[in-house]
Amino acid sequence: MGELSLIHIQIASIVLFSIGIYGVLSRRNAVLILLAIELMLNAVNLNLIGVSAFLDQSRFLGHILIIFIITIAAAEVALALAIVLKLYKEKRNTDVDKLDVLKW
Amino acid sequence: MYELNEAALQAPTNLGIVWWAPILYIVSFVVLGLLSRTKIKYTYFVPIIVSFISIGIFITVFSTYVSHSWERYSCDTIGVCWNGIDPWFVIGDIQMHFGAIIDGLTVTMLGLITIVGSLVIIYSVSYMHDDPRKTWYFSCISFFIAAMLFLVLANNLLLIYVAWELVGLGSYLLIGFWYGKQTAVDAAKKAFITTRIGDVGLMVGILILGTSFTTSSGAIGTFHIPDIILAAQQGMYSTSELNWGCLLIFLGAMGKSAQFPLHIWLPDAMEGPTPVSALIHAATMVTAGIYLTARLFPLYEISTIALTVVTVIGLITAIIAASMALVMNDLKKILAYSTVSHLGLMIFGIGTGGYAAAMLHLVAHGFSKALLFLSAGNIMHSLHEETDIRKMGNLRHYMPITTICFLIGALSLSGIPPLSGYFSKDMLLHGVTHGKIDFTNIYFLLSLGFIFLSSLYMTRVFILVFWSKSTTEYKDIHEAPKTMNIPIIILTFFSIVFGIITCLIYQDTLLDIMHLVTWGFLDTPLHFEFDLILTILSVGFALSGIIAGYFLYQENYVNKSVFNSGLFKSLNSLISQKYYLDDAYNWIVSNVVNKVTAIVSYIDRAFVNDIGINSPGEAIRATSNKLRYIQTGKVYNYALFIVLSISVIVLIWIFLETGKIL
Amino acid sequence: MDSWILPLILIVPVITLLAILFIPKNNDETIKNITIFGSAISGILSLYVFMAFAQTRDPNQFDFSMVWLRNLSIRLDFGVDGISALMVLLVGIVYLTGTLISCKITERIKEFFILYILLIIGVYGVFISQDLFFFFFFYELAVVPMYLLIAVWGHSSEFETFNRTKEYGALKLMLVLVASSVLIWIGILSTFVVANQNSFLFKDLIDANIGNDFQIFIFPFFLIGFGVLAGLWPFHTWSPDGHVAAPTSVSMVHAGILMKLGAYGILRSIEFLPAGAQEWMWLLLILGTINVVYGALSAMAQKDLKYVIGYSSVSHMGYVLMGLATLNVIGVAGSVLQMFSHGIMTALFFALVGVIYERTHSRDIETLDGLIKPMGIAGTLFVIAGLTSLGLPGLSGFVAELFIFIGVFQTNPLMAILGVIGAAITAVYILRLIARIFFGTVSEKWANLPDISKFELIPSVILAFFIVFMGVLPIYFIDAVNESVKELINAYLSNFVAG
Amino acid sequence: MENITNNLTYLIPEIIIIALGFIIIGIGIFTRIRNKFILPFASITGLIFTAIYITFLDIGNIHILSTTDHNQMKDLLIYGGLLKLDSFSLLFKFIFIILGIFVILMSIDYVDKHVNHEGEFYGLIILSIAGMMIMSAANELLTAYIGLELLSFSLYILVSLGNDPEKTNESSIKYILLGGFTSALVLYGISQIYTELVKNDIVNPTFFSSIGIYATQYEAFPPLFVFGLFLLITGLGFKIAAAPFHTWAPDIYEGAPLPIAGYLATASKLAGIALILRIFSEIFEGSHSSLVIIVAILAILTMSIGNITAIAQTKYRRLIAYSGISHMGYILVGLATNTVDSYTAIILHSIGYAFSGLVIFGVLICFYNQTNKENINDLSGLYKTNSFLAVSITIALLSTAGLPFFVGFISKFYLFLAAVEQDLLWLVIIALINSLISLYYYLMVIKEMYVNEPDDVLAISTNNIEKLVLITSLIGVIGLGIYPDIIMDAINSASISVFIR
Amino acid sequence: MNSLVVFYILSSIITVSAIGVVTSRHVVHATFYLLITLFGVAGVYVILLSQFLAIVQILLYGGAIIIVILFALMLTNISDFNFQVENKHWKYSLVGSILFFITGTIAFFTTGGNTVTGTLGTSMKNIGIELFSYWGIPFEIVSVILLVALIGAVVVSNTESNK
Repeated sequence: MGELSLIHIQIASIVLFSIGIYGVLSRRNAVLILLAIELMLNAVNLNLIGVSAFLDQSRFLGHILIIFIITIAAAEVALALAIVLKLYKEKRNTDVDKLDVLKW
Repeated sequence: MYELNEAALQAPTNLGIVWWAPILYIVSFVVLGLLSRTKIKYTYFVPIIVSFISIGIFITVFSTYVSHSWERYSCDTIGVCWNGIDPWFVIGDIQMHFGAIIDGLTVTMLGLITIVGSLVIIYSVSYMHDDPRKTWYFSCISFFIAAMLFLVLANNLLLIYVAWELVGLGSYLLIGFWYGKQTAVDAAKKAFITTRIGDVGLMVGILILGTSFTTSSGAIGTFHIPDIILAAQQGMYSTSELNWGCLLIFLGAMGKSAQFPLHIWLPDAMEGPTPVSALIHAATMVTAGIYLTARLFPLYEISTIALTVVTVIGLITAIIAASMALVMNDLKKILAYSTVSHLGLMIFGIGTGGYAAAMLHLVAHGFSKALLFLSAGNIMHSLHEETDIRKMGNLRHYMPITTICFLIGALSLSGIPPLSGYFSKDMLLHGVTHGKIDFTNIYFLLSLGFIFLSSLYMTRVFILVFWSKSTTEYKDIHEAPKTMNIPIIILTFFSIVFGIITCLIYQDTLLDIMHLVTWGFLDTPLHFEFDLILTILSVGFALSGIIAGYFLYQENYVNKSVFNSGLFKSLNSLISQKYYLDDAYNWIVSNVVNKVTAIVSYIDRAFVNDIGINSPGEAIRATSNKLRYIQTGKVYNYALFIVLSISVIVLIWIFLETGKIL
Repeated sequence: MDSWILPLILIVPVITLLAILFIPKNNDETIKNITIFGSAISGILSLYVFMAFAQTRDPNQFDFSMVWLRNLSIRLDFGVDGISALMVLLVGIVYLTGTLISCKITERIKEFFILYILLIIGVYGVFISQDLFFFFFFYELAVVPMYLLIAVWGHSSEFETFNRTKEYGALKLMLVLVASSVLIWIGILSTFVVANQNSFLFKDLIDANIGNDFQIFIFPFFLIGFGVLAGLWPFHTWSPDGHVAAPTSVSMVHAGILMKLGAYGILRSIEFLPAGAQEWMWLLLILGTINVVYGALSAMAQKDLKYVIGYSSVSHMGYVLMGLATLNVIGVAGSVLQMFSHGIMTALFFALVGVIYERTHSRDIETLDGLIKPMGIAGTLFVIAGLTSLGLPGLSGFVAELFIFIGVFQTNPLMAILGVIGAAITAVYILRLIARIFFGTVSEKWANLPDISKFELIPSVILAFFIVFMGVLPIYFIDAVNESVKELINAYLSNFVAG
Repeated sequence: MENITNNLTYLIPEIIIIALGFIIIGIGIFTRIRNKFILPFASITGLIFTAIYITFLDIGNIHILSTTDHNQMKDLLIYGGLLKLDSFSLLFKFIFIILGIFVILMSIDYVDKHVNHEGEFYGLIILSIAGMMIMSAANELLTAYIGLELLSFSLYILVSLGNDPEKTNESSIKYILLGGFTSALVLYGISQIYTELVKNDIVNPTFFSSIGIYATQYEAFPPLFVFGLFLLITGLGFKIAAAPFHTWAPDIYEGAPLPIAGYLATASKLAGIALILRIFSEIFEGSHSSLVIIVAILAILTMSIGNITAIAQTKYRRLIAYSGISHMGYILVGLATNTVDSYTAIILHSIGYAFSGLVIFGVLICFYNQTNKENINDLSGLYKTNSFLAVSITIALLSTAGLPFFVGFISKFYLFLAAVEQDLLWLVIIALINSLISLYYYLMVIKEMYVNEPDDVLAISTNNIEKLVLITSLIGVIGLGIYPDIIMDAINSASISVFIR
Repeated sequence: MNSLVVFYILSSIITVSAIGVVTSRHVVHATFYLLITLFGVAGVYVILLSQFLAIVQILLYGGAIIIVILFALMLTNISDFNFQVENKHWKYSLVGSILFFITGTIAFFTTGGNTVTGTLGTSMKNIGIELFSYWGIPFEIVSVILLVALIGAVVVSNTESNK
């Protein structure tokens, strides 16, 4: 059984990212799409921490990036949820499938 | 190479006045044209004065010319080429001058045009007296004569073409003068278009002759007639060039001179005022083709094929037209067909080389036919534009002068000595026979037949109009006024004495004028030689025609039913249907030309426009209507779109970078 | 030293345009007067340019040059030689006459004149600019206003056989012309790159001695691109529809000048792409001949008076193209003269068609007849125009066509013969037309129409004057053109002497 | 190891703007002002002040109109190179502020009618300007990303301030979801690039310049870098609405408040372009033919989809959205060319495009404020109802169609000439055909306005502010078309400073 | 015990719970699955010797974000979210995500240099210094962003759109 190496982390992150993408693509509930986006961001963080830990031990830039990303993710979630709630207040549901007035 | 001949340049300078004749006519055209919408009377004095001046000019030129003995018999120089005026234009290598050739040919034509022109103008004064637009009429006449004078003066093929077209325009305006009459309009259109078809040939012929060799000065070709003739005689044209050039130019001549099969416009052209018919369709315009052929005769001499074609066409025209003249019932149409057939005879004469005779006949015929037309004008004037000869008859009691003049004209055309027609016709026969008569010569026989026919139909006309019992009642019929008779009498005088003067009294002077235009090396008769047998033959045929006509139409010796049976019937119908030529042309126009144009415009709409231009636009719009639906409006579809395109493009890119995916 | 005459030629219309722009909408009279005044000044300027050139024949006397865009070293460079001087004169004449003719327009005359003058600025610019970029700039500028001019002020034509709305005509004209200019874009861009002179000036491009292979590759782009504007077959169908839909004065400018831009463009591109020209001129010759015959035949089949004229101008532009294709002095000079002659002639045609339509509100040949009785002057002028178009000597058309025939005959006799036949066909349909609508018995419907009015008579007479003047004294025009064409052709030939 | 406070002076414009933004928001929230003019004019005065400050800003021979010979062309890296001050960034900051001013001016009436958060509206516009300024000055991926997020966040909120509940909700949801999704992708891409760079022991692995260094090291990019790079391109393409990432644009334009749609179409696209120019000028270090091909593919997709789809549109907002997409295609053509000339052309073209976009949206806003109509055929007879609007939008449309007398012609000419100089003739031909297609639908709009009759002849009025905005930007469109040389100094120095460095 | 084993365990947890997030019918379930995923990721941080980030992850994500989400869900009537019919487009989504996965994996495997071992974390102090000195400007801007988001949340949530 070998050592833990970067490729493992990368694989884990791409798996997580793809699952997140699947969520974004397949979910119809706006909130759940947000969750899926959070998954993707986590995949990004996973990748970054891996790289930072294995390769960039001098400047550990990955850590910095992760912190920024988490912050922005939080802000984004807050804003998005506000918008979703507004939507909910007016339409009593958050099904993006019903949002197709604007098309063609 | 060759140089432009020197004799051309050392011309007597006072010949310059010759230009004043056309220029004055132009002036008269412009003045009357500007006045044409005003109510001024007596505008016709302008052209009358101009015409007198031009006759004076003719006489001056004539005497100057005759007094220059140094050109007599000089077969190497080509008359007097007079380049007076600045070049009309110079472009590239082409120079075009207002230059004139003044030689026997020109002088002859000048005489004919000025004299007949002035007579016709005088005649028209009273003939058109009641017409409100007579100022415009005289304006057109002046324009026509001016153009005609330019045509005969020109020393340059392009200038000839210019004048040629302008002459056509003049005839167009004059034929269509009564534009209210649909028939007149159509006739004018027909005349212009038919001659225009000939002009295609003329233009191309000119191009061929003008551009197919390089002069010593490096210029590509020349349009200067003497140079062209010299070039031809020095063999600078290939045979095919020369043949094509001559033939195509002759096509133009056929159009103008109403040669078969382009003769159809001439009879219709009788819709114009009768003086116009006399001027244009007897004396001047229709002779333009003959003039041109004569002018370029040296070329035809060299190109034997062209000469043969000319001969044959002339003969066919002569015979066919004569036969048609025999069965027509419209006075002017008969005269028209007789004109056509005589033009054919002239062409035939040129073809057989005896074109001095042809020119002689041209003049003689010009006088006589103008005479006949004007007399016909008298008749119509007094019969209120009635032209059907079956409705006439017995006019000799009412209009004696006209009768006599008409008789003389008819006899002259039938070739009865000592009228001028006789001399010219005998000279033509000389040309055909070359002095020795053999009855195996088909040309000779046919020309004798022609003589018979022409005297026959002339007799028919004369008898039916003047002699036989009149079937209708005439009201207030009277002899024409003096102003109309005087020109006729003058013309009668000319057609009596012209032959005698030229061929007997002054023939050394005058026929040598004709002579001067022959640089020909054929042994064609240039003098009128009295040949007993020939005279007996021609006069005999003419007289037999007259006698036959007398018995046929006056005594009704043979009853008409013969003509309505068997061979005669079909022949009769064939001829009286003008050999179905008009029908054929109409068929072509309606079934070929119109169809073709319809097809072309259909192609233009359906294929070039709708398929070629519209369909791409339609295709793009259709694509757009499909493509807009990728915008489904669903978020997850957009995301899917993004993800898929990312994966695909990234894979492509990886492949581009590394050359492999895995 | 710069001469300000040519910039002035552009500035005067601009000033006129601005003046109109700031006049309130409602007082049409002032607008009309100002426009007429401005166009008169432009006309005089153009006449001056042409005559001054005809006196001295010095191609550099009017040069003007200034930097416009440093990065691409684009210069605003003006100058005229004999050819463009003649074209400038043409523009001046048609501009003035068109303005006079359009004085009868009642609705939105202000906007009409603004767009019309914009169009005029464009065509002036094309003819005086010595710089490929500005040549193209003004070329496109001339195309822009056409759409509105036609779509707003035009007439739709409903016939039983086919319907063409003015919007369709305008749209097709605009799109086809811009499509053709796509080809010119390509040509200009790649020529500039290959010439590598870092300059768009014609003379620099000529000095560049562009490689033969490239010339042969790129010349068709210019040929077709400009040819479309010249009504080259089979890209001509925009032109009759456009002519028919357009209002009178726009048809005059359009057929009279705009189609000339194309031929002029081809002429200019011959200068710097001699090898390409030599390689491809056979194509132009054949297409031009097709234009002549095909256009004449289609004109013969038309029922709409304006369509007849439209197709006849397609046919006549065919002569221009044939003349260009000869690449010898006489042919090219002939085609330049034909540009001028046809411009004047067709302007007169459209002016008179406008007059007739004005009176009768019908362009159907079948319904019009005997019009010369009520409208004598208009009829006479129309007959003059018709005779010009069938190439009657003594009128402007003849000399041009004669030269073209001579020129073409030296290069390809067959095409020359077809061209002559085309002239004969022209005679047929023109005479048919005249006989049909002017002669014969007048139906009482038209019996008492008013004859041509002052604002229509003056321009028509001006045009007719130039027709007759050029027909009777062609030498005045020929001398002006002859030398420039000679220089052009000698420059062209020298390319092959050199190698 | 430096301190934030030193060389803070270089950030004065940004600081002013951010402060201004919050002040405006504060005023809007805490005071109930009923006069519709106070807030916008307050913001505009602030912005104008900043603009003037930037114009006369001269840091060590760096200012907007610095000379074009790039020997003395300097740029200034501050904060360890996170931000870069050069004439490029200055020029773009200036442009952003100007656009912001115009948009604010245009939206006064709209806000008065349809929006009940004036303070937030104007304040967020100003804050988004700050974000764009940071984007144009950023010299490093993270900073650029942050600036981009600031811009996006403001826009998310602005978009959701529309008046039509149905459309506004939908568009704001779509925008924020897709935006978040894309930003996740971008971050993933950044992380991959970071991976690759640190693998090669490049210091400052997120700097643009380090990307350049990396690019020079490789003849062929390693797949992972390609992966990351394209994810980055995805984000940028999403910002400028380049196909295949354009799908959001028409919907959002239709749902967003009209001035914000205009803002999206002009300013935020220009910000994206600025960032793209910065990054691509580095990536193109060394010869990368495949990169050219990829960009060309994107360009072709963008142009064709934009133009062809636009033909079938019936709502003018969507039409303008698609035409904007197609214009991004032309800009990508210039990007594939990648020479100084092409960069100059891109900047010129985007400025011209922004000006004509301002005109178009200005007119549409006037129209919409008074009619509440959204279809193209509602514009029918606009010439009769208000000729000034009709003429203005006509000029703008013709300029975007690339017809002469207007800036669109010369900029397009320049763009394509630069492309042909790099043997991209085939690409240029496609672009030309596209611009031909585009002419078709512009003409359709023009036809509606001039030829057809108005449905109801109520005259549409324009107040002086709108006139001012329209005329000023028309002067921009026409003036630059007649004599573009006047701004060539600025553009040249900008393009040189970004391209040659 | 080998960190690889731990990683395998953690990553399996992450994967399973992530799948749970994207598939579970019930919103609240999905939220809790997300929480599990976050903890898994935090675990990975830990074995990569960056405990600080793990803490941040748990606090911010596990604390803030999840709470916000749940709070939002509580504001709404959950029942509106639950009966969501199964989406018909999951196949396409699967294709899309798998394609992306393949692309990424190809990128990872065909690019060398990713088998390095031996990790080294860093201390909270260094991070702090870096963050507040070098990355100060972005940090400030992020604060602006947060403020904007806050304002935006307020504005959006108390807007009744049409005036």
